[in-house]
Amino acid sequence: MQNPYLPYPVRIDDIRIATEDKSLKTFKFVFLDPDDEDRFAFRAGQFAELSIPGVGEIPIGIASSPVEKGFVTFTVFRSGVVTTHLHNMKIGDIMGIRGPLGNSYPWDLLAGKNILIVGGGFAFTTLRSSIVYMLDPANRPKFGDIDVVYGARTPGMLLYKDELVAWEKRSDINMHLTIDAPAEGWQYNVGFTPPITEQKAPQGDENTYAIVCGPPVMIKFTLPVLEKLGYAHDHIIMSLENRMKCGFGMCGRCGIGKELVCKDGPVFTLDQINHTPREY
Amino acid sequence: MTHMGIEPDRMHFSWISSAEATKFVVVAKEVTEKVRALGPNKHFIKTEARGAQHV
Amino acid sequence: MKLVSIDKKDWEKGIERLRPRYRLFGPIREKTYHAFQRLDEGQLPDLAFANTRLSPKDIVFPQSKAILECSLDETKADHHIMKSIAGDDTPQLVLGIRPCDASALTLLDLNFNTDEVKDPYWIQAREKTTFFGLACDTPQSTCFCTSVGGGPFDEKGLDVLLVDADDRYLAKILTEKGAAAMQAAGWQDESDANALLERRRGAAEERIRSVVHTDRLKDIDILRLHGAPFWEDISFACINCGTCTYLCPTCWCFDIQDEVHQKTACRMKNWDSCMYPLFTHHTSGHNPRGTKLQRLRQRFMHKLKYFVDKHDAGIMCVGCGRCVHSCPVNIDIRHICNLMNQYSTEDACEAQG
Amino acid sequence: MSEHIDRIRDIAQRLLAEGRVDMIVGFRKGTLPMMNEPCFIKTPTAVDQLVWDSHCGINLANYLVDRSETIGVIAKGCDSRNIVTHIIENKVDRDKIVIIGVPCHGMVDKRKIQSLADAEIEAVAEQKDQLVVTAGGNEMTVPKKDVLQENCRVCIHRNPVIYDELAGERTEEQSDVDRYADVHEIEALSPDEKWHFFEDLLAPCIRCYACRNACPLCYCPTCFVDESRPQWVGKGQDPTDVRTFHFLRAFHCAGRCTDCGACERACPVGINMRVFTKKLEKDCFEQYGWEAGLTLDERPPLDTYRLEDPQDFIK
Repeated sequence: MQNPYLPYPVRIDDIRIATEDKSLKTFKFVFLDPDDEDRFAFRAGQFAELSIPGVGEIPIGIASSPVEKGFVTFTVFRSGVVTTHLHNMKIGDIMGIRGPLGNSYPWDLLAGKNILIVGGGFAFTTLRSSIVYMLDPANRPKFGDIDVVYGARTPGMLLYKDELVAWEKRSDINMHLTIDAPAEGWQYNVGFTPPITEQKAPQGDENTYAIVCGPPVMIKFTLPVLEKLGYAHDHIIMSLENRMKCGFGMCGRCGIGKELVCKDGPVFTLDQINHTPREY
Repeated sequence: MTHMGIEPDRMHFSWISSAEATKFVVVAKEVTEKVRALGPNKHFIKTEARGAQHV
Repeated sequence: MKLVSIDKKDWEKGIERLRPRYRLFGPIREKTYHAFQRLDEGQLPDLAFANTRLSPKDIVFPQSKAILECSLDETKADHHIMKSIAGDDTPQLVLGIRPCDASALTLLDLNFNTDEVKDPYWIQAREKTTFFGLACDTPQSTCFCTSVGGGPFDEKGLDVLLVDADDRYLAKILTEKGAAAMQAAGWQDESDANALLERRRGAAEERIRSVVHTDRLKDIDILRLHGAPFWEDISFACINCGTCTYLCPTCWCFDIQDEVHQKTACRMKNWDSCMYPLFTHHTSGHNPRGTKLQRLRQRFMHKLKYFVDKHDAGIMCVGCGRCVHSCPVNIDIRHICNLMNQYSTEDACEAQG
Repeated sequence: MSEHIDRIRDIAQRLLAEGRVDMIVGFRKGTLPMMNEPCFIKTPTAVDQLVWDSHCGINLANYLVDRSETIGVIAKGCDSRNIVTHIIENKVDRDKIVIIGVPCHGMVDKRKIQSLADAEIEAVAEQKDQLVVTAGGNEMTVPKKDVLQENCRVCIHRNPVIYDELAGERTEEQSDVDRYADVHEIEALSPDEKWHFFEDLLAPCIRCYACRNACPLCYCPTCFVDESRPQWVGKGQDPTDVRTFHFLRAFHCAGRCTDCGACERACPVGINMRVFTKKLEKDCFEQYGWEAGLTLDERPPLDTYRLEDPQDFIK
């Protein structure tokens, strides 16, 4: 019997500081047993428990994409006991990863559709995974137009900057990067994410889905914008966060009504969320 | 602490000024001897994750 | 389903035969209450009890259990690689579990043993454990098992049901596991006292006086119940201790915690409670259930609504009455269940006293 | 029902009707014998729900903190002392509470009553100093003084020490009680015996924190057992962790505890954790002449320094 509590052992292969304030780092992990990588087969939007023996576990969205092989990456904000410990670890250290956990973005449903991605701050990790997945030559034909609105406080707080710049240059994805206030050398949009979404995002229709991930305040002001643009509630896809422990639906804490964020989510449509108590 | 069963000689309070080097030496020696006489502490030591009543 | 008669004169002899094969558990009298305990050499279960103070769920779901461990010593080849702590496979036998507590195990199965994920520690404990239930002749005023799909002679979750019939026990063998244990004990006298058993069942069921109503729970909208005004009134007294959840035979929520002892890291599964603020507290400081009203509501909504909607297996309560008895401030699930069941929008306007 | 209830209801009704308070915090009849449930009353017509008898042992001071309303609270001696402590510790604003003092004759311990009967208790009625207990269809009469909560048995502050309204004649305080007999017994033990005494005492603890949460003193937003940075205590059932919780909690109550018995009463497994808190209460009394919650005019011993403070433990 497979033990869902048991993490796959991994080695930290690389650590990169992801934002100028050093509060986020991107960790690249390699499985000690190469076969574990196949067992860890995941879809964009899923998360995993990063597991540090003797310290604890923390659920983090998977930032690498299923089309990237040989490693998995996670971008982690330093906030609690486990993430602080992780930020102090070194390349070569051994730890564990448990997963993949949760559902994912509904890729079957999204096939053939236009996709609008709205992201803010450091919630861009699973969105990066999704974009890399969709832009993969094998997958790109499966999707219609792809628009991305991504905002951060300053240019230095945008995650994955090299990739953002590369995507800006491509013709098969429309990037709308924005920062809160003008900054020297910044050549893209200036303003909060919701108004930029209002200006740049395509109109919603039956064939267009919006995936929204960001801090609560961004979500709060973006949802009315999307409604105005004509996105139906079942066409707005969100990823929720709650305190989690087991990650596979048993320990009970992440429930929002009868749904468990860890197992039935973390990805829900706004329509589904509207039918559950707001306990996230 | 002694009320819950810690040996009285394991506990020691002293006021020692930074100028009272001699007193510090005397007290430190005295405390060390008393604790040594008691042997290793048995209480408030966790050796393994216990508590699972039925394994 | 075979019925066997056990002469009480053969009871002790049978238990002695079971002892070498099973780790035995049973109710033991401690001062003023009964508790399920490991039966020591020569010790017999004391079956003269109404119900134990704590539910015996900890025999298969311990309050604190070390599940994984690894070395943190970097000179070891496998340092920092977590391994499962192999469970002990010794068969165990629980004598005298009440039908309510046994049927609770089948509700816990719905959480720990699903088609998608299985908790290996739960599965192992369940598989190695045989449950001899003791039909309940002494229901208390707070018992309401018959309202929630159970009964004092209920067989769910049991391998053998024992019925006290004066000078003998009638043993109804319900599973292979039960049959094996009965054989090991040497209790083999077949009986045809089915009619007697049914008479006793009927009499015991009549003794259950508490009734809760659950018929409408499924039809009431989740969000409406969630927003019902009565929660403020009910939750006022609550002190948010974990008594109800820890005594409850059906509460399954747990925490995962790491501890380090010298150079060994250990990961533990500990009971947790939706009554505690920490249960849902985010690292950011945000707490989706930060008030006691929200936490109390979560407990009862989970048991009486979310579970009902999700599993279509009735409410997540077996009517043992422990929480009613032991709540320090007299919060009564029977009252809350009935309030929820009869809730309608008109009630929303009622002034709260 | 006690003789005080009519006056309690009258006062509560008046306070609500006059708009002096937004709500009354008191007790309503519980669903079990010997149990009453803390409740709030917001309308004058609902005051008939209020009850007062020998089963109101829960400390209502626990329900006053972190509330915005002006509250009328029913307070027996110990409740009033905890309200004083709340005021001293700035947890309750004196101007936002109206204290309805009730002289107390002691609350009964339902476990003691249950232990006298062979069957489940069906009803308990009060006739002055006697309780009429019905169990298994039989009635028996029990002197109330034989079944009091242990803390009530040795209580010497039965009258509220602070109140705005008094719902009954002051009662005579007990003077012939040995308040610390149980502490003395433990003090007489050897260190090893003490250790084992507490090990046995705490063995049944399930860490439900009912003692902590029933205690009006335990209002910390995050209890030390719930801290994660640093994590002071393990979360499992290791006896070391269990003992650390109980003793540290007791230390946190030093000089504040009024021996109201809420912790012991709330414990679902019958642990008498008052033997820790009482030791500290006794020390405060003997060393500093301090009893918690008797006056608003003096600071508690642990936040004051006086030259004459005993310091013979310092060498």
